[in-house]
Amino acid sequence: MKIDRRSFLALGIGAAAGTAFTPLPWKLTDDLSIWTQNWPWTPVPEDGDAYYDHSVCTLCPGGCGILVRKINDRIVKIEGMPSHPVNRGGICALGISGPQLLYGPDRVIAPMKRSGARGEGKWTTLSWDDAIAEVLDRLKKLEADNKTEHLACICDTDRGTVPQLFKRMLSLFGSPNFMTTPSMYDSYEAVLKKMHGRKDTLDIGFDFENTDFILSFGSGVIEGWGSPVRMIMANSAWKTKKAKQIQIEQRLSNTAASSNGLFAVKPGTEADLALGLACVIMEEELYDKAFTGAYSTGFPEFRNMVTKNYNPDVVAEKTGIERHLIIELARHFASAGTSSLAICGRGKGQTAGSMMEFMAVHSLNALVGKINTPGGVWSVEHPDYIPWAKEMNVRAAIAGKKRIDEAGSPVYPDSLSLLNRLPSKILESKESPIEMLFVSNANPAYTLAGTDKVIEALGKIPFIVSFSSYMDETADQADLILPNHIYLERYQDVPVRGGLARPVIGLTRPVVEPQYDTMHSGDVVLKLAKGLGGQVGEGFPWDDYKDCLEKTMADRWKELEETGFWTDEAYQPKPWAGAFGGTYGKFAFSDTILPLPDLEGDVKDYPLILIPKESMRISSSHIGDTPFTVKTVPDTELKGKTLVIEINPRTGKEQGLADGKDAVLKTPLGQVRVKVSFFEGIMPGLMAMPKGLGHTAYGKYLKGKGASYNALVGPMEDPVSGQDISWGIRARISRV
Amino acid sequence: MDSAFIPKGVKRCSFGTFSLGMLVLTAIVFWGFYAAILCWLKGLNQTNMNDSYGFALWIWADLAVIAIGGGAFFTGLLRYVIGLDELKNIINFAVIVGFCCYCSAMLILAIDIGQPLRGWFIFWHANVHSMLTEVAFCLSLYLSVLAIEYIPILLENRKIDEVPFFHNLGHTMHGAMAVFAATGAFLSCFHQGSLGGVTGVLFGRPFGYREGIFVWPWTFFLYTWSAAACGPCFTMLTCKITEKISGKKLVKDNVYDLLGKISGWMIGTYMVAKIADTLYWAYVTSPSLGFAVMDYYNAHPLHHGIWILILEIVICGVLPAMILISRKGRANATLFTLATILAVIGVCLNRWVMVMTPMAMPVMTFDSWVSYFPSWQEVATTILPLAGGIMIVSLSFRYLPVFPQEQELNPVD
Amino acid sequence: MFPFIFEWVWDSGHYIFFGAMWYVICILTVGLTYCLVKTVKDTLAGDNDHH
Amino acid sequence: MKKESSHEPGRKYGMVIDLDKCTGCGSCMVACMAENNVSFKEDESNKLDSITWMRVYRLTNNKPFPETEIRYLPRPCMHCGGKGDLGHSPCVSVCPATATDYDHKTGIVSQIYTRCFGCRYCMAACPYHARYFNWWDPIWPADLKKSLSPNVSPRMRGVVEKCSFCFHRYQLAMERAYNEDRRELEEAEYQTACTQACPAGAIVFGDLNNPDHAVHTLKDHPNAFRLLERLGTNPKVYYISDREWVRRSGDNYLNNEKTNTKPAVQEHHS
Repeated sequence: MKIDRRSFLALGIGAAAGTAFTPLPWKLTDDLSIWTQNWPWTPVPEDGDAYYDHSVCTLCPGGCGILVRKINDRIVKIEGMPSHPVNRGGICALGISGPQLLYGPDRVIAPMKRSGARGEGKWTTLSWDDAIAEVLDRLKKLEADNKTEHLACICDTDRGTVPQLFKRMLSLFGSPNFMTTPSMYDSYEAVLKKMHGRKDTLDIGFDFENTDFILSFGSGVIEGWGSPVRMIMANSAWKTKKAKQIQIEQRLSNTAASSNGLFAVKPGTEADLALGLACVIMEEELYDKAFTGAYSTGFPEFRNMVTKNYNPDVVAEKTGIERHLIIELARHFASAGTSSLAICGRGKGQTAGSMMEFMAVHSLNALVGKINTPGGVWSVEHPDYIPWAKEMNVRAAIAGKKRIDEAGSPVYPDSLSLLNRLPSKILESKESPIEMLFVSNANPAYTLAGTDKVIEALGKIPFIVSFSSYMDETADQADLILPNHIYLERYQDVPVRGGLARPVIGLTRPVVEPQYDTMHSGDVVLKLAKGLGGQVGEGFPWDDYKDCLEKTMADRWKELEETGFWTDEAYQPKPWAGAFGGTYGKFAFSDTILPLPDLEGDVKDYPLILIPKESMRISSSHIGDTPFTVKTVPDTELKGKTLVIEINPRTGKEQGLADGKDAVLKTPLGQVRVKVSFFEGIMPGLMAMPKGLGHTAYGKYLKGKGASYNALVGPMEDPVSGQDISWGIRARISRV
Repeated sequence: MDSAFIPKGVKRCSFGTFSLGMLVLTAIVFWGFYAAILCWLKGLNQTNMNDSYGFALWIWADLAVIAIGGGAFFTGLLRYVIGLDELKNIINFAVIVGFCCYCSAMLILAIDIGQPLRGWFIFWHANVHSMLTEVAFCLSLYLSVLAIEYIPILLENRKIDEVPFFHNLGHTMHGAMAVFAATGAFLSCFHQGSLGGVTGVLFGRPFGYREGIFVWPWTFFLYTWSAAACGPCFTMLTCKITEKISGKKLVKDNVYDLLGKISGWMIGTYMVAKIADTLYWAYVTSPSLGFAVMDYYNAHPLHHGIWILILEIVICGVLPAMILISRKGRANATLFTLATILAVIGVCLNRWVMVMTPMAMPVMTFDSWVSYFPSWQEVATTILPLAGGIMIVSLSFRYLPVFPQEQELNPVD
Repeated sequence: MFPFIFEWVWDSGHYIFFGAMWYVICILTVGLTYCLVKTVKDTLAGDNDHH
Repeated sequence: MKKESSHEPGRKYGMVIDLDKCTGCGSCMVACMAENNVSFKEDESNKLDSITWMRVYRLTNNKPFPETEIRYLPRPCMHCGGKGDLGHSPCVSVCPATATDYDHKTGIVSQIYTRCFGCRYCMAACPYHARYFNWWDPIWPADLKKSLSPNVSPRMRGVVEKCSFCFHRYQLAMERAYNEDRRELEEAEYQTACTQACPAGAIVFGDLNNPDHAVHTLKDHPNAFRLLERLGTNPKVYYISDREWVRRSGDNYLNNEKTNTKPAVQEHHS
C-alpha cells in the first residue's frame, strides 16, 4: 500500500482516535494521580507500635511531667503527664514541640572548636577526648599559675546535681565564681533571708490552689510566671470558684485581661501602691494582729514609716490610682474571710525585682497574716537531697576567696549570685579577671540586659567553653562547644523551683538514645575532675553521672525512675512559731525606705517608656523557640523579619505614627526598625515589645526574626541586692 | 507566499506583516506558558493567592471569558433554533470567539488547580451537589460542542475543502448543526448558570450568597441572562475591532443592528432582574444574616466601595441597555461601540465583584479585610489565552471564509 | 461518573445530573457518528457536489 | 454507607470552649501541629498562608485604655452540620471531587488529601477560614522527619487540609473498643489533641448527643454561643463567655439588634 500524505494524515487521526478508546490514556492518568500521592519528597512516616514513656520537661523552671509518645525508636509527640503533681496532664506549647528541639536543625551535633573569629560561626569538629584534653590543659595552666579563681561558671540554676557538680568542681579547683541566671527567685530568696531571717536557702511557695483573692504586681500569672502550666490551671480554678484576681500593670497583658480588674499604676510606682495599701490596712485596723503582735518585729516602726509616707492621698498622687480605689482594694485584700495573696516578679519572673517592691509586697502578705498559712505565701523547706553539696572541705577550698560579682560580700549579703554584674566587672578591668568560663544551660549573651556589653565582656575572656546542645548566642561566642545531650536523651534530677506549695523533684529520663555525638555535661565534669586529679579528682568518687545521680537520690531513686517524680503530698509549711530565724525568731518588718534606681535615659530625648511584652508563645529564656512555637507568634508581634511594637493609638498618633507602618525605635542603647501596632490595651506613653525574638544565633526558623529586647535595654542595679531589676527603658519612636 | 490558503475573492495583508504580528503574539504566549510551567512545577506559591483569596484573578478570568464568550451560544440559539437568518453573517465569528474564550477558561482552570494531574477527579469522583462539578461537565461538553461547530468552518479552508472527504464532512456537519447548537445552548444555559451558582450557593459568604429556587440561587439565572445579553456585545465588539484592524467592513449594519437590539433588550431585562436581586439581597437577605448593606461597601471604599455597584449597574448596565434599545443609539456608530464596550465591562465587573469581594470580606467579626494583588505569573497566564485567542481569530480570519458578506462588502478587482 | 465508583449513590441528584450528562454525551456521539458515516458514504459514492 | 448511618444512633462530636478560661497560650495550636504532622516553613508571619488547623484569634472590645478587654478564641474546624444538621456543611456541599465528606456516624467533616485536587472552592465556602491550602511543598529539615506520626499522613503540595477533630484518634479508639467487643466509646477514650493539651481545661470535647458527656450539658449553658449561627452553618463548636461583647463578637448583628443569648436549636434528632 502506498502511503501518501493524505492517508498518512488519516492514519494519524485514526490512531489518535483509536487510542482514546483503549484503556491506555486512563491508565496513564491514573498512574499520574497515584504519582502525585507518592511524591518522593513528601515523607511517609514509618509505622510501628506506639507506646508512651515518661520523663520531665526542663525547658523552663516549671518542672512539668511529660509523656513521650514513641513509634519504634522515634519520638513523635510529647504530651502532659496526667498524674504529675505540677501539670496534671496540661502542657505548654514549647513543651509539646520538644521533638523539634531533639531532631531540629539547631543542634550542635559533635564537639566543636572555633576556627574563625568569635561569633563568625566557623567551627571544626573534634573528638571528645581531644576536646576534654584541651579543657584540661587550660585548667592545669590556671592551676599552675595559681589563678584558679579565674575560672568561672554560669548555670541556669544552682539546684540539682548537674549544677552542683559544676559548682563542686569549681570549688575544689579553687574558684568561688559559680554564677546562675538571674530571676525573680533571687529577689524572693533575698526577701526570705531578710524578713524571715533564715540563713539557709528557702524556696518561695504560693498556695494558689487555696486562695480566693490574688493581687498581682505585674506578674504574668498566665504568661509563664512561676510554673506556667500550674499557674494556668490555677487561673482556671479561680474562674470556676469565682476567686478574684487583680492585676497591677501598665498594659493589658493576658493576665490583666483575664483578671477581675486592672490597676494601671504609673510605671515604677508598684512599691508605692503596695505600701499605700498597707497604710489603709493598718489605719483601718484590718491587719492580722496575732501575726504582727507575737510573730513579728519592727511592726510599730514599719507602721510609723508607712503612715507617714504612704497615706492614700500621697499614693494616689504617685501612682495615678484614685484614692477611693486604693482604699477599696486594700479593704478587699484584707477583708476577713478572704484568703488573699499578693505576688510580684514581673512578667515571667525572668528578671529580679527591686528589694523595695518585693519587701513591700511581702509585708502586705505579712500584714494580713498570709505567711505560711493556707492560701498564702509559704517558705518551703528545700528538699536537701544532695548531701555532698554542703561538705565542709569543699567550702574550705574557696575560703577567703572573693567572688568577682561580690555576691554574698558585705555589700550584697543577701544575694547568692549576681551574674548581671559580671560584664561590667570584666569591662572595667584591663585584663579580664576571668580567664576561663564554663556556660551550661544558660545563654547570657542573649538573656542578660545590655547585649552589646555582655558580648564585649565575653570577648575579653580568653577561653569560653559552652556546654550547650544548641547553637545559641553564647555558644556562638565560645571557643569550644561540648554539646550536652538534650533533656530527652539524658538523666537529670529536676528539683522544681516554680513557686510550688510543696517540694517536688522530677526525673528527666533518656527516652531516646542520644541522636548525635553529644555527652552528658555531668559526665564531662566528672571526666574533667578526674583528669585534674588531686583534691578535685578525689571529690568525685562516682563512676559516671548516672552512678552519681543514683547514689545521690538514694532511697528516692526507685520511685523517681518509676513515676518520674518525688513529692511530699502532705507538705505543710512551718507554723509561725519556728518558721522564722534571726535574733528573735520572728518575721522582720522593715521601716527603711530603700532607694530605687531611675529608669535609664533622659526624658527630653526619650519621651516614651519601652517595656517588655512576655508571652507563653515565645520562649525568652536560654531555650530558643521551635518552628512550631514561632508559628504561633501572632502578626501583631512579628511580621516577616520585622518586630511589631505595641503602642496606644493616642500615643502613636502623637508620635506621628500610623498603624501597621514602619518606624524606628530608639533607646539609649541602640535603635531598631520596627512596625507599629496600635492597641488600646496599653497605657498611653508606653510601648511594649515582645521579648524573646531577635536571636542572632540558631537556624533560619528563629535567627534574625524581630529584635531582641535585651539589646535595647540596659541593666538597672538594685542598690540593696545588686541584682538587675531592669523593667524598661526610656525610648522614642519616629516614623520612617 | 501563503496565498493558496487564503479564501478566494478576499484580500489579506502581506505574509510578512502577518508573521510579524504572529511573532509578537507567540512571544506573549511563550511568556504565558513559561509562567504556567512555573505554576505547574513549583506549585501555586507562584501566585499571590492565599488562604483568604483562594479564588482570585484566575477564577475571575474564567467567569469573565465565559460570560463574554456567551455570544457563541446565544447567537447560535438565535440563528439555528429561533431561526434569525441574518445572523448567519456573524455566527462563524461568534463561534470562533466563543471557542477561544472556552479554551482560555479550560487552560486557566488547568493552571489554577493545586494538583493539575488529578484534575480529572472532578469527573471521576464527581459530587453532583457541587456547582463546580456542573461547571466542569458543562464547560468541557460545551467546549466540544464549540469544537464541533468550529470544524465545518475550518473545513472551508480552500485547500482542505479540496479534499472530498473533508468537503463532505463540512457539508454534513453543517446540516446537523441545529442539533449541536441546541445541545450547546442547553449546556450553556446550565454552565453559565452554574458559574453563577458558584458564589450564589456560598451560604457562608453573605456577600455572594443569594436565595433562589430549588437548588439554584438567583445568581444562576442572572449569570445565564447576563451572558446571553453581554456575550453578543463582545462578539460585536471583537468583530468591530477586526474591521478596524483589517480596515474594511465585514458585517452589514443591519446584522449589527439586529443583534444590538436583541442585546439591548436582554441587557435591559437583565438590569431589571439584577436591580431587583440587589435590592432583595440588600434589604432582606443580608440583614437577616446580620449585615447592613453598607457594611460591605464602607470598610474599603477604594477597592470595594459602593462606586463599583453604581458603575456596574448604572453606567455599565442601564446606560448600554438604553443606547442599544433606542434606534438612534444603535444608529450612531460611536454610541453603539461605546454601548458594547460598557456592556462587556459591566458583565466582567459583575464577575469581578462576585469573586473578589466575598474573598476579601471578613465574615467573622474579629477577622479583617484582606487585600490581594496578582503576581506576574498570574497576570502572564491570564494574558496568555488572550494572546492565544487573538492568534486563533487572526489565523481563522486570514485563512477561513469567516465572514460571508466580506466579498460583497469589499469587492476585489 | 460511573456507578462502579464508590461514592456513587442511586438518588435523584445523580439521576438528574448524570442523566443529563449522559444524554448530552449520547447526542453528541450519535450526531458525530451520523456525520462521519454519512460523509464516508457520500465520499465513497463520489458525490462531490461543489456548490 | 448511608443506610448504615441512619440505623445507628447518631454520635455528634463537638466542642465547648470556655473563652473566659482560655489564656491564649498556644498549647492547642502546637498540640494540633504535632499531632497532625502539620508542616511549617521559614516565615510563618503571613497568617494568610500559615497552616494552623487550630488558630487562636484575639478579640478586642475596642474600648480605650484601661477599659480595654481582650479574649482569645481558639478556632478549630467547626464541623458544620449545615441547615437542618443534614450534613450539608458549606464546604462538603461544594467540593467537586467528593474530597471532603460529612460522616453521619460522628458528625465529623473529613478531608481526603489524596482525593483533593486543589480547586480551593471549599476555602471560598468556609466563613471560618478553617481550611488551609498547601501552597508550598512541606519540608522537614535535619532529622525532623523522625518526629512525624504515622497516624496522619503528611500532605502534599497543592491540596487543602483542615482540622479533623483528630479523627485518627477516633479510629484507634474504635479499634480498641471493637477488640474488646464494645461498640460505644467512653468520653475519655476519644479526645482531641488540643483538648488534651489545654492547660486551662478550657476545651471540652465529646459527643453532643450523649447525655453522659460533659459537652451535652455545657452546650446549653446560658452563655453558650456559636460562631456565625445566623448563616445556618450549624457548627459543632460552642463557646462560653460571661462577657456580652464576646458573645456579640460571635456573630454579625445590625446596630439595633440584640445579641442572641441562646443558641438557636438546629438539631436533627432522628
